[in-house]
Amino acid sequence: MAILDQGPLNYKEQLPPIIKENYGKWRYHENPKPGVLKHVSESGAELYSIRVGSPRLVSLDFIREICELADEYCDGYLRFTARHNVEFLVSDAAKVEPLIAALGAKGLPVGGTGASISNIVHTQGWVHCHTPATDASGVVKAVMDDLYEYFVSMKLPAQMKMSLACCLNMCGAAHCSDIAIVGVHRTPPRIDHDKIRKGTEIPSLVASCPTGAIRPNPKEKSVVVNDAKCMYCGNCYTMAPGMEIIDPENDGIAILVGGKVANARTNPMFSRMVIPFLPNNPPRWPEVTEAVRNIVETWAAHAHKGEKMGEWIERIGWERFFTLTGIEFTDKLIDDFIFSRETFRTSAAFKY
Amino acid sequence: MAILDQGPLNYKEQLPPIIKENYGKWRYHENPKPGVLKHVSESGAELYSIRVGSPRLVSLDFIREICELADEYCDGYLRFTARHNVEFLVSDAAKVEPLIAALGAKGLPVGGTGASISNIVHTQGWVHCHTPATDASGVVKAVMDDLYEYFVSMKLPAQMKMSLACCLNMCGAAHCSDIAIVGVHRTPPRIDHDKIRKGTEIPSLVASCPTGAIRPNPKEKSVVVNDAKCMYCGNCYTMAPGMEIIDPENDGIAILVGGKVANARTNPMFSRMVIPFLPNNPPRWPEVTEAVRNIVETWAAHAHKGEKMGEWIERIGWERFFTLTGIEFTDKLIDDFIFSRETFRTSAAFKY
Amino acid sequence: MAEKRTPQLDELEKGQWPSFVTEIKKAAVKNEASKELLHLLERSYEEKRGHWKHGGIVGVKGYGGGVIGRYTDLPEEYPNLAAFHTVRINSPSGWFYNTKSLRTICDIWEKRGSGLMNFHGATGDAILLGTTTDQLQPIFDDLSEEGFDLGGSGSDLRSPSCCVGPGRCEHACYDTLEACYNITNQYQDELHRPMWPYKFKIKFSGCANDCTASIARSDCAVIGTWRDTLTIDQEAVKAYVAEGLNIQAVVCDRCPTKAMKFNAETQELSVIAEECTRCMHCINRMPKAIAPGKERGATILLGGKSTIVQSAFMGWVIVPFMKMEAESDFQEFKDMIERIWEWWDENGKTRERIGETIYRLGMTNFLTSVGLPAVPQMVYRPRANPYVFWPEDEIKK
Amino acid sequence: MAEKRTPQLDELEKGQWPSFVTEIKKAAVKNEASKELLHLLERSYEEKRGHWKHGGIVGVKGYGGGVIGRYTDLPEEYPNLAAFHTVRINSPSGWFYNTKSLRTICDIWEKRGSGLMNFHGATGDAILLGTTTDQLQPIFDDLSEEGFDLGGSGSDLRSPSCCVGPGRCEHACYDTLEACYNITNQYQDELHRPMWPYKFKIKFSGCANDCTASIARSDCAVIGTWRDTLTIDQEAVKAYVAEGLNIQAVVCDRCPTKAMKFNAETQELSVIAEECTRCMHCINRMPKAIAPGKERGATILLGGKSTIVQSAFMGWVIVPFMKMEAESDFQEFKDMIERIWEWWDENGKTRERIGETIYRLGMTNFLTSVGLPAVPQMVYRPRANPYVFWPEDEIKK
Ligand code: SRM
Ligand code: SRM
Ligand code: SRM
Ligand code: SRM
Ligand code: SF4
Ligand code: SF4
Ligand code: SF4
Ligand code: SF4
Ligand code: SF4
Ligand code: SF4
Ligand code: SF4
Ligand code: SF4
Repeated sequence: MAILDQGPLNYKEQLPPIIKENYGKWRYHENPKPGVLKHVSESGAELYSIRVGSPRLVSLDFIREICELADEYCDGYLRFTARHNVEFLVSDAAKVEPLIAALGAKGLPVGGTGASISNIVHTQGWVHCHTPATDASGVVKAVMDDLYEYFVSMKLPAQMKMSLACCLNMCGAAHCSDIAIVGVHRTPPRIDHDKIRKGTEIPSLVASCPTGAIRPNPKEKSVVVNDAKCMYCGNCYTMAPGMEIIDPENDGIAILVGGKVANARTNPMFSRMVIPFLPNNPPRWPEVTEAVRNIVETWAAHAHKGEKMGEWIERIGWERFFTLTGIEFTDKLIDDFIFSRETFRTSAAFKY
Repeated sequence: MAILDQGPLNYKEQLPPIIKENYGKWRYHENPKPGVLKHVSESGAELYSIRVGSPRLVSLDFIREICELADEYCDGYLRFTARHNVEFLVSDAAKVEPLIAALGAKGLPVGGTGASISNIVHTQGWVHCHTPATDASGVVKAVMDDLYEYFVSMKLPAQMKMSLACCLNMCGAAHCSDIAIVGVHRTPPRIDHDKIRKGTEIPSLVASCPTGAIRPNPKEKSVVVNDAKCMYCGNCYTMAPGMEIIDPENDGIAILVGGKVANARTNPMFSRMVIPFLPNNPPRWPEVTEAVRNIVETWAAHAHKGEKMGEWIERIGWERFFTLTGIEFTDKLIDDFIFSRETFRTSAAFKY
Repeated sequence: MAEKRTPQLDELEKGQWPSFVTEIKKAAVKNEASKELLHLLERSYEEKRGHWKHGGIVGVKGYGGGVIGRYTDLPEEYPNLAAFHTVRINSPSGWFYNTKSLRTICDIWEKRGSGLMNFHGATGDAILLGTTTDQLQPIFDDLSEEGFDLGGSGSDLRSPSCCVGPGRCEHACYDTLEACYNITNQYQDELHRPMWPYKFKIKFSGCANDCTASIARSDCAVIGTWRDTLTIDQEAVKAYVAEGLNIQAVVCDRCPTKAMKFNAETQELSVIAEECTRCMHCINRMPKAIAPGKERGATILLGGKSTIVQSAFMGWVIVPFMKMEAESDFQEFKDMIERIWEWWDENGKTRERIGETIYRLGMTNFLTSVGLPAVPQMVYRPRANPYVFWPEDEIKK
Repeated sequence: MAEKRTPQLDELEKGQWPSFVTEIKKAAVKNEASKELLHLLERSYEEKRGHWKHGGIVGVKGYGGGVIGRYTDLPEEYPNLAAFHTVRINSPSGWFYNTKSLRTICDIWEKRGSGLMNFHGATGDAILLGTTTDQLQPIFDDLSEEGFDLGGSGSDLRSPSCCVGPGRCEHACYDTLEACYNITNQYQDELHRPMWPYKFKIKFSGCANDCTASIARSDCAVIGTWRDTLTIDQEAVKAYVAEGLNIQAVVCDRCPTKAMKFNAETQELSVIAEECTRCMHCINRMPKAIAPGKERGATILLGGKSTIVQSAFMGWVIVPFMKMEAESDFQEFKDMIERIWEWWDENGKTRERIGETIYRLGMTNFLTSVGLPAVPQMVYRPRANPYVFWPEDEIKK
């Protein structure tokens, strides 16, 4: 019988000796080269963290493989990062380069530190979820292949944190990312009255719609959707399988940019939509990779050193962002939901 | 019989000769002393505008008196400003000082230009309106007496534009003022069912409430108010005389600060509440004059030259504003209406 | 009415700022209603409350607005205030007057009203404060005879107003006085006969200093600007330097986009044209040396209003640049504003200002309906949510 | 199942970034379900749509969460995906693992599931991706035996997570790993048995760099900070100067409050303590010379969440500073969070995140109910409207 509520593994048992010994005593760090962090303790101890890109969706073999490397180079310990990279924790400086070589041999990229593009936080997509408007892993692979050079180098103005969410539930928490790739539906739900009748609580379903587009349909013992009011958020579908929202013809991807969460220099910011729709073109999503590269490179060419995407755009102004990137501005980018008012330009001072 | 729709007087006939001659040809201006503007035309012509404080609520005698002065010193022309000051338009430099002397003799203050406090835009109050929570002219008189020195000098960091509105309809348009003095009610309307029955359209009355506090009361053929939801805006009273909102015991004044409308340097800003309530203490409203003076003088002591109230506060941070002024911060100053979210501090960076 | 004392108001005759009490007292000498007003006001000061009732419907023939009805709730005690209505006179552009015009108003008002006035009301009308119902039509007749007309009230176009503009200001980017006059005259019907969901205000400011506070105080703000680059007179720059102006600190460092560059060695001032947002700051500080560009016009902002009901709104950009010179430019503005009114008239709820209607229905709906192209100048930043409405014709079937 | 080709997915084995397709193929060698997944996914690539149904209710005994049910909508063609559920394992603080722990997971999963995993899920759990209903309880039993426990799902506390903190980072202002572990253990019941209006996430970041993105991704963000002044090592400053760092430009000019002053002559760096907002920028640029203050703790922010339904919210400050050292400090946090949950539980609607509940009912209501004092640190700026609710006891009767 399982023990209930024993809680997660005690982290203390998962820490390598060098960390146990220098816990809370780190004095400073350096970033000697892409993917390598050197943390120095008050005791003088040096810890090298080697950051390795991961597809996140991995097999047993992958985990066992990195375990082997950890056993060989890191006293049998490793960690994962908040962005799903693997970090090898090397206490012996002499093992750094051999480890990097071993990783290279396995095709595992070392990078993602400092002014680089780190791994893309992402979600399930067509691999495992029921509401996606796009795939997750596939888009991530296509984009990271395309931007690979920026993972393994540190030549950007600042760190670049990308996220992908395959539907508006936004499990990728893309809403505060430098670049957010977001799966979007574009047509109202098609109602399967049978399914609705079977197991759906009509009042909850009606209440679930943020725009009030759903009304009860007593005749059918189901509901009816006012298409003009529907903004395809899919919240009703999350509540009720009978509100089929997936539409292969019209689902696709929106791009938002300029979010951040760190408090350094400027306050956290939301990502803002700059491209309302790009088609799903598997397996390589060329429209998406191109759009992302354009944004990254325009930023790289124009931002001051140390300036995150959002800081750069807020400095130059969004009107200038559209000029520089050549992205078309349309009414779709103007907010019309409940907090729209704060986005309207209540000033006569702007750039042409 | 009256001629309908002939429109306002043609402004062209109301312009003094010097303005007609130099219309659109002004090259620059100087502000040689408080209340005196010197505009120089491409033609070399010089126009002196002498700005004079007015109580705005004036008698025939007042207007006739200033007409006499205008005849004597300004070729029979004058104007009023957007803040209800009088401006004498002097084309002959030699007449400037004599006019100022004549104004002084009549007790009319010359000032309000540049880095001064200009006249307070205000409203009717107890003199003429049906919904005021305070008087208008009386409060203005008390405040301007107290701050007189700042009208007749230019020793502040920047211009200071004050407004007063005697109820939340805000006819004084105080919502974007450096300092806004706003009459507020603090108790829910008392319903006079008879009056409601007599002439009120119940559905419109119900719809008029921004918080949905009003429901129909079919029994009384009237309405009922959910006191807990009422925020005393008085909008229902504007719609229906039976929703008596005036409450001498609890009406009073709120102070908001930091608004601006000019686009110079920074974008226009709303005024923000810093004191939710001060009592009506006629005839001199000492709590109000003291609060306003404290804010003005704290700003004057700390702002950079050329920095408007709102710019100063946004630079130092609102948390610091409360420390410097000694004004108490309470939950009443935290927004809980529909655009509240944008005011919440979504950042871990702040001052203590 | 027996003589009563007014100790509280008397207190307000002291102090250096001109006293409205003194003004009421002056009027009270000549007019019974003004005298009663003094005493009613003293009573308000004692009781800390007003004594005016909700206005009934009063007016003049042919018009729906221009007069505000007002009655005291104590007519027995203050019979001369039983009716004490307001008449709004549409003031001339820029609040310019010759003394003859002002005296004419005074003469009519002396005969037919309290003798008390507001110069001006907060919207910009000249306000005649307090008369009886039977005097309303005669007042209007007299005023009309002398060339005056009434201002707006109720759910109509309110009297537009404008800054002094080219009349006296070197910054004016278009002729505010003429624009206001021209457009006000065009919409006399809209101004005098309420027929919209609610009031609509227009204000004209000649530049981004916005001396009429149009962005806050009008549904439609017309703010002067330019399309090309501001002009700099290098000789005048040097003169400022000679006078001791710290151009770097006072001008350049406070330019919001750091578009203004001063070369301390050559004493030359230059601007990065495409970075300048035409905020007016540098021009304000150095009016002798810097001036607006040559290709002038106005930015149009829509939606400004005060707090009631949905919170205060400031106007937001709907047209970044519109010429405002020739009659044909005014016509373009008029065509646009008429489309806007039409949309609002169709879609607005009762007592809903246009800003609130657009907020409720969305900018896209508004822009598409009135035929204005979406441009990034309309927003500080794009939407943070992905809740785009897709029109049927952009969707695959 | 017959061998099919997967040309689209094969394409994604090319390129330099490690391929998830390769991973699925590796799993497919050992596991039928993974093999079918490969082909189902290829089909999705062709049809541009997913083939998963709404999850039914599945789980393990004693728990309400931790497992996500998943079924393909093509069970006839992909029988091994008829049920393909997810198991969430609550990961250890900071995602630290010894290889033994990882291998244990692998061994259990090899026996009982698809062999595919996410390291990690977006909330921070280790995710076992794809198993059948009958394996759920055995998997849990096996995991439990080895000391693992499940993470959250449904309307419960989600597995809290934390940054690497004192484990490896010199910036950590409190022990994120311990705080996360301690608090997670305290709330095992809340984590495993959904009973709230909706999900609730907690994330711990050791400083304002917020490496867990807690302000965006958690309902409750615990962000390390300090109460006194940051500390400066002047010798180390000089060393940076010697290395060629332009301190004025890179550090001082970008300090948001201009609190950091560099004297180029003396090469001394100083901070105006009360102006510093502890944003971390200067520390980030000069970690050898500048460090957080000595009196350390955390800022608590509440309300973060993503877009659905009412728009994305970021967490906002509800406690500017709370000690986070001793067990008694954790207790203070727990007392507070329990009061917060109680209030939310009573007032929240179904599927309403706490940020949305507070937005709907107002901060004053919330603060008063949970007993938190209002301070200016809670807001960027005070309200622009005067719509204050006055409690009865502050009103004269
Ligand atoms: C390992 C990790 C924490 C963890 O527990 O997993 C981490 C580790 C470090 N972060 Fe971070 N950050 C990590 C996620 C984040 C995130 C969250 C995210 O990526 O979603 C952020 C917020 C990003 C944002 O604002 O959108 C983040 C914002 C920062 C910043 C602030 C940067 C800025 O100037 O805005 C710093 C300071 C800096 O880089 O100068 C920082 C600094 C650091 C330092 C230098 C701290 C230290 O002294 O050890 C570490 C190495 C940074 C590097 O990669 O060069 N870390 N850091 C995370 C690595 C993720 C990855 O694999 O890429
Ligand atoms: C006369 C008047 C226009 C009118 O048609 O009536 C006017 C006239 C001038 N304004 Fe103004 N402004 C007038 C109301 C305003 C307002 C609106 C208001 O007061 O409600 C504003 C917006 C205030 C705000 O942002 O809250 C206004 C913001 C400015 C500014 C921007 C100041 C700034 O730096 O933010 C300038 C430029 C300056 O002062 O450097 C300006 C500059 C000027 C100049 C210098 C323009 C010129 O070259 O002639 C005029 C003399 C200014 C002075 O008083 O020192 N004027 N000015 C208004 C006088 C009102 C009064 O009696 O006090
Ligand atoms: C006379 C004047 C105040 C003054 O002392 O100057 C005034 C007086 C009244 N206003 Fe106003 N408003 C006056 C300018 C304003 C302004 C300022 C402006 O135009 O720049 C505003 C705020 C700006 C705006 O439009 O948002 C303003 C916003 C209101 C409102 C708020 C509703 C709204 O439109 O959002 C009401 C309520 C209503 O219309 O039902 C209102 C209603 C009223 C009424 C008619 C009261 C009523 O509901 O019956 C007041 C008559 C008072 C009286 O008996 O004398 N008044 N009113 C101003 C008009 C004089 C003129 O024509 O020049
Ligand atoms: C597995 C994971 C994505 C991933 O690939 O990593 C995930 C997957 C799902 N999320 Fe999520 N969410 C995951 C992290 C998130 C995050 C990110 C985070 O926690 O930082 C968010 C946004 C942040 C937030 O909480 O706001 C997120 C916001 C949602 C929502 C949005 C509703 C809301 O809470 O506002 C839903 C809808 C719902 O709960 O009904 C949702 C629902 C779902 C469901 C259960 C779909 C459903 O409605 O049944 C997805 C199951 C997919 C599957 O079958 O495998 N998921 N979800 C993440 C959890 C793994 C883990 O435990 O570590
Ligand atoms: S973002 Fe949407 S589709 Fe993607 S995993 Fe989350 S709930 Fe599923
Ligand atoms: S998709 Fe969203 S907006 Fe459309 S009906 Fe469903 S819940 Fe409403
Ligand atoms: S602010 Fe209110 S009370 Fe004052 S004049 Fe306007 S409507 Fe009347
Ligand atoms: S005063 Fe305002 S909130 Fe209160 S009932 Fe009337 S309309 Fe509603
Ligand atoms: S708005 Fe501009 S043009 Fe008009 S008076 Fe003010 S400064 Fe002059
Ligand atoms: S007008 Fe404003 S933005 Fe343009 S250069 Fe001058 S100060 Fe800068
Ligand atoms: S949040 Fe701060 S303490 Fe934690 S890892 Fe990032 S920089 Fe270090
Ligand atoms: S922590 Fe931030 S605010 Fe404080 S001194 Fe450093 S850069 Fe400035």
